[in-house]
Amino acid sequence: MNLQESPELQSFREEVRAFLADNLPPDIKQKMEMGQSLKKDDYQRWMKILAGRGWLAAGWPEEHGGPGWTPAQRYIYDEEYGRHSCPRVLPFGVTMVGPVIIAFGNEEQKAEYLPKIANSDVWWCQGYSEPGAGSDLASLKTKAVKENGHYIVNGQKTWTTMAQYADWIFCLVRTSDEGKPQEGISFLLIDMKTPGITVKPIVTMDGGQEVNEVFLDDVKVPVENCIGDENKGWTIAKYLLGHERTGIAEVGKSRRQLQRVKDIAAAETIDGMPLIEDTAFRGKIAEVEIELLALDATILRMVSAEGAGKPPGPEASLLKIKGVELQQAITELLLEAIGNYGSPYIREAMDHGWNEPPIGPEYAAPVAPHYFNWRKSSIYGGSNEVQRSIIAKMVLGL
Amino acid sequence: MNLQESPELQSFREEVRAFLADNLPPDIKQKMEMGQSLKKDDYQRWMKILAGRGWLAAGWPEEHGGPGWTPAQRYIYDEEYGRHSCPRVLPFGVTMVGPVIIAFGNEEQKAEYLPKIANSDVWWCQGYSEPGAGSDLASLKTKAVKENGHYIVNGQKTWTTMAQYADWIFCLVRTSDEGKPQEGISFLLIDMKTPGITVKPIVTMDGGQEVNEVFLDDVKVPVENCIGDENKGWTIAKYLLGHERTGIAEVGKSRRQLQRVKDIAAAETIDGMPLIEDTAFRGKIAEVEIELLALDATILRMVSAEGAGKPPGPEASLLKIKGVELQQAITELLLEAIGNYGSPYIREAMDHGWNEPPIGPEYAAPVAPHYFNWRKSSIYGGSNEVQRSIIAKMVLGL
Amino acid sequence: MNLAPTEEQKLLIESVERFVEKDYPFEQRRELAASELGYSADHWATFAELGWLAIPFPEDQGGLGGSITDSCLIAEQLGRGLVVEPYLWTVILGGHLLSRSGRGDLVEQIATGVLQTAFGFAEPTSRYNLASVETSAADSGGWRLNGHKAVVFNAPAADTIIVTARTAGDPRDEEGISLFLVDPKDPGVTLRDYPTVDGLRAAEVILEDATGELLGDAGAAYPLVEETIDRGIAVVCAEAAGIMHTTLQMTREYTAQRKQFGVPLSKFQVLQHRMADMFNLTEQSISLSWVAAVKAESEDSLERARACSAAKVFIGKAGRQVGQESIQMHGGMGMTEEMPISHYFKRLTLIDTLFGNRDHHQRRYSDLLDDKRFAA
Amino acid sequence: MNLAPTEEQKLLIESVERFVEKDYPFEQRRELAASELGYSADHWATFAELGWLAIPFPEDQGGLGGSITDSCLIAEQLGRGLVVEPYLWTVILGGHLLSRSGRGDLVEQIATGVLQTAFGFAEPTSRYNLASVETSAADSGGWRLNGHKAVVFNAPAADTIIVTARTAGDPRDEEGISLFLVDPKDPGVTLRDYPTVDGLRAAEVILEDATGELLGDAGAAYPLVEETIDRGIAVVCAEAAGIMHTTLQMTREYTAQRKQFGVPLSKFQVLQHRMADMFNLTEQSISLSWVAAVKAESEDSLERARACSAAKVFIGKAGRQVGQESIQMHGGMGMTEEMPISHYFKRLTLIDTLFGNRDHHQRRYSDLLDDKRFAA
Repeated sequence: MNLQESPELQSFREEVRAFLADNLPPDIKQKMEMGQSLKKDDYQRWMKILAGRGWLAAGWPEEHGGPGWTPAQRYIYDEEYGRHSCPRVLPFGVTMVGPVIIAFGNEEQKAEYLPKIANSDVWWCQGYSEPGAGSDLASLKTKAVKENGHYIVNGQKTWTTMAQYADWIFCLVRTSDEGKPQEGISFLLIDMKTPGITVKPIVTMDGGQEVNEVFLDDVKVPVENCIGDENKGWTIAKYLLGHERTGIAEVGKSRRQLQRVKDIAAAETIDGMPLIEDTAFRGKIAEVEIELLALDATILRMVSAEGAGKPPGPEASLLKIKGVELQQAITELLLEAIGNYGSPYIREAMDHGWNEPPIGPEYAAPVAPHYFNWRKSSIYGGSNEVQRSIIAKMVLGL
Repeated sequence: MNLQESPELQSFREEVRAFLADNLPPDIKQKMEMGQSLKKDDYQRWMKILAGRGWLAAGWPEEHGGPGWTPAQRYIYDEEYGRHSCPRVLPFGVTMVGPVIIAFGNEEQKAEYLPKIANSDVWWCQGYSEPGAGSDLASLKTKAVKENGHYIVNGQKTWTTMAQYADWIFCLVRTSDEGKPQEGISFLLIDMKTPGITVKPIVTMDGGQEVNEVFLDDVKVPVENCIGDENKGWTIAKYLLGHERTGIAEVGKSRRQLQRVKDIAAAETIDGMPLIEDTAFRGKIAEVEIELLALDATILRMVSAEGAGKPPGPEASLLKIKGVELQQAITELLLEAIGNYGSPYIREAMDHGWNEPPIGPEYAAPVAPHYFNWRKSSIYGGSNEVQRSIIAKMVLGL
Repeated sequence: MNLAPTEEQKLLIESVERFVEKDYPFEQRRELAASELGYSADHWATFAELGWLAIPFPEDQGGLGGSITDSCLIAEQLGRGLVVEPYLWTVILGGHLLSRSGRGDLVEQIATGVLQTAFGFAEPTSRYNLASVETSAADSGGWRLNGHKAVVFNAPAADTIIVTARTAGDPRDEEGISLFLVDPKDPGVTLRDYPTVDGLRAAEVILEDATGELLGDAGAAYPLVEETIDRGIAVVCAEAAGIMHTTLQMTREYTAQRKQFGVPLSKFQVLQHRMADMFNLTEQSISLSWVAAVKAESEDSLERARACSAAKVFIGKAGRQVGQESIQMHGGMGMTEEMPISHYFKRLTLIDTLFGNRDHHQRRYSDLLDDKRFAA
Repeated sequence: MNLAPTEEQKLLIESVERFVEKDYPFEQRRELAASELGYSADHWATFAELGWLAIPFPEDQGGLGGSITDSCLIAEQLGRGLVVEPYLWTVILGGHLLSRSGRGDLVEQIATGVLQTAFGFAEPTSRYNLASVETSAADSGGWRLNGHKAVVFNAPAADTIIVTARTAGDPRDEEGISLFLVDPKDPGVTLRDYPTVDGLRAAEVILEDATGELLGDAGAAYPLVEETIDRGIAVVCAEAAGIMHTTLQMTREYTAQRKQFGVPLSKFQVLQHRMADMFNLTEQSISLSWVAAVKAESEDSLERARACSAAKVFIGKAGRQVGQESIQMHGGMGMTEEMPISHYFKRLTLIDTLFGNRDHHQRRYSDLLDDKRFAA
């Protein structure tokens, strides 16, 4: 048991650090540091840069266009990535549909889709949730009927993040009504340009328009676009829930955000002294920071076990729960730190290039909306309630 | 809406205060203040004093030997009672079996039992719980079979507080196996001197021996000792759960205990200054105190509604949950306050008249055992889980 | 000693309740919050007609001689409907400052609904310290004010803005603080208006040699400022209690109709127990806000401060938990702008930062622990 | 970089695990805790034979040249069995002080199991401040000590007691603190023995002109004291992690077999989610205790302090919740002396107060926030 990095890992860390520092475009970096909204182009530019270095599909094996890193390398990469103000790599292609195609796709599908994901040529989105389904994924109603080499898909998906930008969507659809609800589900890839697809934005409480409803009205999908066997989509859905879990906690990002809390608390004053010198507020920072250390230690323990050949199991639900709880706790600390200036709301102030002087300190504008927006993190991707039930049943055997 | 006491209530408060201050025997007062164990005789002496003043059965109507107070008087009495270091009035006679006999007993039973309770002539204990039953009271197995004007009772009761001192026990017993489990239960009064009763102490984790197992082996109980109709005991059990709820939170006692925290924190030092001047510890005291104010305000609101003719409903479960949570929080603050001296454990040090000098400060000895012992309060009398379910079902209609 | 509304207060509660239920559907709230003015002038006139604006003022100032408790009961009901009309800013803060400063003429205008006011008590670096006043006022044949008042609610609609300014003393001295009326149309006054995240309106008020009209005695305003903010705290706590009430109601209803795994969400034991906790917090918040209401007009300023700070701490914490839980139980739907619950959540969140957050008031409260008169 | 036991460490873990499972049934623990000595001399001899007592010491002092991490892994397994043998006091505290002070002669006796030690670092009013030393030592042709060392664990069984005493400086100065060996049989040493609430043994040690043998340099002991206590913290955190592991295990098993309303308790969703929280806390405690173990022997004292304080804070909180929940879910049965769970709960509770509680270490940790080298 040791925490020393080998010389190889140390130089790997240096390499990652240098690349990220040298290649993140300054305008994107500034947006990230100010908490401003990113546009489609920002994501695309950055993902292309990573793809150019071969690091976009960070978790993939070499044969499919990934770097083929060990778990320890991956851990270090995630840590450094989180430390820099890089936009998140959108997960829909790289960590969702990509690994599914690797695991369940046939050779043609692999050849067709994987390079475009690893190169960031195609923008994917996810068609899982439906109105009225929520955490009960198996109750989905979108129907796909086979007709002359095509599926005709009808139904509605919701909470589809960034569907307005997407070229393709991967969907769970119902191909059979027989047996248990889990049994008649298939996994389809659908080109967003296909006639019959309509995207309608959902405005969230922070004023954002990142999520959408996607309506599918007699959408024709070639049967070759089915991944895995027909009616076996549930296996894929479960696989996806279990994949890439150690990165899910986003400890690196939380560390960076906590540093932001410290910076802001150093700038804010309370009774004439910096807020960060206030015992109560310092105590809260320490509390979150210690919990972050505990979470990070747990990830490192899982990574070490993974390196020894033990893949992460349902214990990884812990990472989702705690990761999200800490992210949310940090958004609360930010809101607390800025005091009265949590109130003003000028939507445009969150955009880069807004020309008016800020209301209050420059860092204040995105804080409250971000707090509101981030409540979603304990709801989506398997709510914290679902994760607790997974631990209870799969780990504790209750 | 006002918080001013009328002159009548003010003088009532004075009267209560003066009586309690003048009549509490100094040796009992000292034990209470030092957190030492009370003996049977301590309880008896004090309850006789209260009975002599007519205040023992504080919640009873005048016709049965109570003072016949209004809800507001009762609230003030409870508050003053809690403020003084008086032993608790054991609830088994006065707040449990007494009100049951008032509500469900026949005239003979009332004449026989009530005066002896109001005068503290008889020591009662409660025979509800059974091994393996816990919060699921209706699953009780103790059997009573009718034979020649008697019930023959066989079974086992557990968690019976102070059964070793008791003259009588009131029991829920099964008189029929037909219908739902709730339907065949009866409420019996049993003389503890009846042959066939054995009491065996249960040692609790704090080293205390207050609770017992009570074995009933062919115990003969006259049929006249059944309260209410045979097989209708469940109604009585439910009545008892709902009775006398506003007193259940024991806010007065918590206030006194919190004052003890302050006194100890004033005596303890941290880095050369009194612990009570430490920001973190002060903050914790303030937090509990504010929650106590919120609970007290809620009681006052219920008392006011009761005064206007609206009896407390299942909302009173709130008082049990919060009352207990705050009592437990205070036992934790006490343990925190005494620092290293939470560790020593000399059982006799908790007894009055122990002649050796204390280990560490005099107030330290009972603190950790009390913390351990008080974990029971969220388990018994309807666990906090049961109370939450009551609120969910009966109040929120979920 | 009676912590229950009187018969008169019950009638008042019913009248507000009726207004909210019949005349204030959520869609209207949404429209008003997005409108140019930010609230409804018609509703304001109705409030005046019904006497709600006159209630807490003495009769000789055109008021009804009611109590702050009455105002709190109104606010609790307004909170249930998430009403945006500026009752707190104009009647409770502005009205009280004017009333105590002998400006019956203006109070009467508030009571009749023709005057809107705002109170600038905060500054960019003051955080929650009311004595942290750097805005200065100098008398050179008429007072001239210079400074920056931060996040002044209702300033965009106000006919007159009341501000604190320092006429003597050092930045955080309680002594030397004065109150002034400034005219938003004065050339020395610049307003930067903006909406707030919880659907209200506020402005940064920049004073550059602005003309000020002294209110009360120079340098001696601090006790009145503190008293006024304490009354504001009682009222906003009542509003929060009302919001929590509706929030719980909505969560009950939503979970009862929404099925998951074939069962209504409300049948899941985990959610039941968490809703029971929400109930406990909501009920205690109502109770404590009533105590704060009664004590907000106590002549004993320590008793007043204690009760108001205690309520603000409790309601700050309770509001956080009740709000967050309500969103979590609404799932994705709770995240949408479309569902009323998200707006209740936002207001509840921001109330904690108004007039000082939980930490601030827990410190204020625990500083009072030393006082001899203090006993839990 | 590998946060997993090495192959060698796995063997060590297995050997302790085997001992606990086969040779340490709970009934025996109960008897040992109640026995005159308070632990088993036979078991202690076994520990020596298996090399557990020699592990953390250098080979030239009769040790095995292992690491504190090895000791922590032993302690984690001992915690699972709630073992009362004085491993922490004699090997981790006493042993380290002696080893670092060049007393290889005594270290060898510890390693072979023939010497028991105790460390008196606290005083009646020192609370958790290790520099708060009022016991004084004066050199008048041999050191004489006067003072009161509080709650000295294992003192009743110790052959020699190590104490801190002040040879210079003011009460809370870090400078001027020295270490001394005192003989419990010295006429100037009075022990008042007692059991502790968590089944161990301790004593108040009163020094009245007691003869002391100086350990290391006079007045310069503080850094070694702090280092030793940090190592103690790592070990007791590992013990606590082991206790939590068993506590969760017992709760799982109890709730699975105990029925209520016709259903096993473990099927109630509320309890399932709360057990999931217990699992999360337990796993993170294990992880963080491993990090503390590795860093406890860091040469960077700041890194060491940070990791040990962080672990102590986290484990103090986690232990509180896991312990309280386990009792609650055991219901009445959990309250009894008869059930092992209550003993696990008591030890877990008291571990928080050992070497400084959560508040103390959260403050120590946050004081380190200022340091430039610090980054989360």
